[in-house]
Amino acid sequence: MSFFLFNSAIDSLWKGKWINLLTTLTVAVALIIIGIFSMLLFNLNLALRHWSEGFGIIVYLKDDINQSSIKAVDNALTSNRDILNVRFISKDDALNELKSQLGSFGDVLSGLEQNPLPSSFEIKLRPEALEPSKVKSIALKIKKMDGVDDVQYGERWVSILGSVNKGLRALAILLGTMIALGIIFIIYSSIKVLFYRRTEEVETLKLLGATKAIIRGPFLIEGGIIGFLGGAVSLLALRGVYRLFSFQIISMFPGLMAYPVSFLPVWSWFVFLLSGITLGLTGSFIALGRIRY
Amino acid sequence: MSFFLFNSAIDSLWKGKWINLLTTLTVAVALIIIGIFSMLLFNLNLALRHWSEGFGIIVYLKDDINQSSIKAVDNALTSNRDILNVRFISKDDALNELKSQLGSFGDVLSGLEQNPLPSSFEIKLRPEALEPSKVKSIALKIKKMDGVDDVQYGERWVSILGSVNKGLRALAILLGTMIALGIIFIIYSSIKVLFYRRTEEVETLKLLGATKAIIRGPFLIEGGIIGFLGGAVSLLALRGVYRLFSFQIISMFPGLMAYPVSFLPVWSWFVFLLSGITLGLTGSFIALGRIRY
Amino acid sequence: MIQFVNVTKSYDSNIAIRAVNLNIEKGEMVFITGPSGAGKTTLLRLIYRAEHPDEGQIIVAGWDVGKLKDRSIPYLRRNIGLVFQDYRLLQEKTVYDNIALTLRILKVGEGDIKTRVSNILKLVGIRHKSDSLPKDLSGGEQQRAVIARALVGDPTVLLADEPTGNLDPDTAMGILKLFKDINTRGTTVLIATHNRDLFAETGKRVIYLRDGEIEREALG
Amino acid sequence: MIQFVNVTKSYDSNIAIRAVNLNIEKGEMVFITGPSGAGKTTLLRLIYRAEHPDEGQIIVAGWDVGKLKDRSIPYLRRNIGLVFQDYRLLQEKTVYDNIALTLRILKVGEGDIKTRVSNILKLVGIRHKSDSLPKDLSGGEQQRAVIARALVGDPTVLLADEPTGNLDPDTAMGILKLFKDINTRGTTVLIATHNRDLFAETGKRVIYLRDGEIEREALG
Ligand SMILES: Nc1ncnc2c1ncn2[C@@H]1O[C@H](COP(=O)(O)OP(=O)(O)OP(=O)(O)O)[C@@H](O)[C@H]1O
Ligand SMILES: Nc1ncnc2c1ncn2[C@@H]1O[C@H](COP(=O)(O)OP(=O)(O)OP(=O)(O)O)[C@@H](O)[C@H]1O
Ligand SMILES: [Mg+2]
Ligand SMILES: [Mg+2]
Repeated sequence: MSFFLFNSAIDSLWKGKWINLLTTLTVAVALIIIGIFSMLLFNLNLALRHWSEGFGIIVYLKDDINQSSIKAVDNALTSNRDILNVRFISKDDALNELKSQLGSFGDVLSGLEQNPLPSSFEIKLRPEALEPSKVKSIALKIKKMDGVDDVQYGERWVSILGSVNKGLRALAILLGTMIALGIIFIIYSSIKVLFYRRTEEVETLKLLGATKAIIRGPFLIEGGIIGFLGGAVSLLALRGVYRLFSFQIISMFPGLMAYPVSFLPVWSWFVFLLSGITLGLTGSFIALGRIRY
Repeated sequence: MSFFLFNSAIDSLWKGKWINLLTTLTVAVALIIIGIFSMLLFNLNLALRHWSEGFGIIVYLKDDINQSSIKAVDNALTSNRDILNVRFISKDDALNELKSQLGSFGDVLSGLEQNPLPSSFEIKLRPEALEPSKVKSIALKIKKMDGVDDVQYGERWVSILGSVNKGLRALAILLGTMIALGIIFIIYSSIKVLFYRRTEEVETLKLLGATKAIIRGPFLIEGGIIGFLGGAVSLLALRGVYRLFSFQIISMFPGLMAYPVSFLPVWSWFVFLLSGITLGLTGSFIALGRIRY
Repeated sequence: MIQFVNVTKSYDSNIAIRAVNLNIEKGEMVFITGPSGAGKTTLLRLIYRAEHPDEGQIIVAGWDVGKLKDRSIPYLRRNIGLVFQDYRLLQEKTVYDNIALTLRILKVGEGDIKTRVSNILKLVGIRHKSDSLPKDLSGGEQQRAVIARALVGDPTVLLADEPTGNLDPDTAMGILKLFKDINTRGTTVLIATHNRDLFAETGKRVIYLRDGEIEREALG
Repeated sequence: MIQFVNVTKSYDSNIAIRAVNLNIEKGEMVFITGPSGAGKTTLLRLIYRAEHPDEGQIIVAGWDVGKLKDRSIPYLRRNIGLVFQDYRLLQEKTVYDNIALTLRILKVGEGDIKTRVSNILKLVGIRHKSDSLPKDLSGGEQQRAVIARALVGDPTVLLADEPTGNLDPDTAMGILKLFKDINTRGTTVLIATHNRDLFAETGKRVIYLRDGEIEREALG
């Protein structure tokens, strides 16, 4: 019996092969757009993480601090779970750094009888902690430690980072919703094509004593297959797009991306196929509507 | 006669009002995606221009340069069409600037018997000229001028800017093509719905002596109206999206955007409506195919 | 087998069936005739629950049709072979598949289907059209395909609406013989027709409808 | 008016019309009859260029139908009123609009259309169904709507394919009278039918087709 249902689904798929090919491609295109969008977000996220590794907090120590206090601050910083990495910069290191930063004009500092620069710690935070409010609270906590004079960090940089992250999320929601709506419409209207072509058939099947399951079966199978094929085609196409563009992207952003662009993770492939099938089934189901005798 | 064609188009629009509403909305959604995308590109472009205004080239002058040579360099720079703005920084200005940059440690410079810093010009380029290769050639040309010691500019910054621009363009082409393909598919398959619903009608019209123009007329009118409505709906929706999000976006990117986000320019509204109509007509035309008796 | 008790059915403006009482026994063969628009098709549609009666009770093969649940309707219809006035052949399926459909819905095996369909096609005389699509058949050939589809499932009740409208007299008489044969084997047969030649001299019951009412009954 | 010279038409496997010669004068009324599948519908379809002849020449109202350009076909058909065996009513339009369609294609004004459509509806006896959709009509009412559509344009030639298959004898005779009237007013009428009662005692030409060939001719 289910063989008959499957058979008539295949039969009907083949009979309307052009319109079905079209539907499959439409679904694929929609999923490709979502895929490219996901790939962008995924890679931007990777890139943000990469960039954020350059972000540091400087903890200036008091001039009169003693060795044991330095040790205490060091311990406190190292044991903080949000801090990835702690580097101590002595007064001499600081002066040398300033000199090298001034380049050929650094010689002006050679005449100094006393080093005016303080010793400091340079801290790198874990990427997860790189949120404006979080960074602020960490900095405040450190500032209150014994022997700490001042804490400096790129407030602007953190706020940009936060904004970009927030912006991406808003964009993701906005565009994602739009595209999802688009896909639902596409599937719905595509299955409506199938359905309009076959209202007569459905009416006749009812009169011949077919149950609702027998009537719906082939449509659902057909929708599921179209959705699955759409998902598969979109994956292949995305893979192709990735191949074509990944090297170009690397060469386009030489400064920004020192590492190769990533394709979507493997688990998301299954998400693609499954959402193709689900969308196909859902679309068919909605398009079929309520069957009444 | 054309009244009859128009009439039967309206009639058929009304009879299939749900599927037509759906088609209209689908077209609108597709155009909305394009619209949001254009808005993003448009505003990113504005933002890039804004940011790029901060980019400058520093022209260090030789220590032994005389007043007339300075004048000559100034004239040469001012008359360059790629240069927007020229500012002279004397040796004293430079030292003061360095002092203020060093902040509380600036006092170390007070002990100097001689100013080791050179005088310089700070140049702002026109946004159009902010292309890595262009900037490089301008810098080289300036460096060869009499009295010029060295030219410095943020090579990294320029290359990032160039990359972002290139990247956006690539993204625009890629996503734009995908979405355009998607729209064509949507319209085609939507009009196919109309067409499948009416193959019988078309066949009968042929047998009753209707010319091709009479047969095609209502479909084309219908497609055009659907396309137009789709365009109009998408414009309204975009306007709504813009209203909803523009303030939020400003508050999200406080550092990046000191000016309000722009809606699409007026001429592009007509592009939206016209492309809606054109897509509708084209889709109908393709879906109708060749009419044979 | 089929019982109408005071059945009325009206469409918005006009009454198609007016307080009809009818009793058809198991194994009977009955003709319904009357002018165009008298309500013949409506009467048949009420039997297989394509229409719901406004008033009265309809019993078919033990089912109270008026009170039938939606999900039971298919099982009622599986007992009824239908010849539609407007054919209702699936345009995208071959004659063979159109007829096999009835059996596939009844979950008959494919091997069995093959023999039964080809037998019935031979019986109605369009075996050579087995692989044609309906649009490539003449009007009369389509009509015979519909009759084959109605008979192939060995229904308990056969309802035929104008089954010979597109057939020449000779073929029509052949079809009538077919109906008589299947009736002899126990199937209850109900035929709506204008064709007086069809029921003349059969000796079967003929019901004359006019304006939705049973005008008179007679033997053909 | 209609002339067939050695016309043959075959579908992939079988020959539907075999070397037919035929000459129908302007103002004649002719019946075509023969068993199901004899080629009656095919013969009519050749006249209005729904089929293209494989061989031979067909002249209709001065047009060489076999050599007609695609874009001239509509103008040929505007001279021909068609009653289709399968009706071909537009399901989404009312009876009125279905019939008005013929006139709208001919660019007749709406006021004129109104009187002409309501006259013809009265003539075929379904004026009260003017605003109904085809699916709400009985079989015979649909058939009369198709006849009305074919007549409303005052065609030079009327082709009717089984125009009374769904009509009771009385209504059928009414329609026949209509055809005779329009024939008297100069229209050439060609009717394909199985219904012997229709042409019996008319005294008109009857052409007997069998297996695509003209078997014989006689007067009804
Ligand atoms: N769905 C419907 N909606 C409205 N009126 C209908 C509908 N179906 C049938 N009718 C009307 O009910 C009456 C009876 O119709 P029915 O089809 O039963 O007649 P019939 O006896 O089968 O006629 P025929 O011999 O012409 O087929 C007719 O006047 C018809 O117009
Ligand atoms: N489109 C087609 N493709 C293939 N064969 C066809 C096609 N149309 C008709 N035929 C065949 O041609 C033959 C003549 O068909 P036609 O419809 O002309 O017969 P008819 O005389 O009108 O019969 P009826 O009285 O049953 O309507 C039949 O055998 C039919 O199956
Ligand atoms: Mg009827
Ligand atoms: Mg025929």
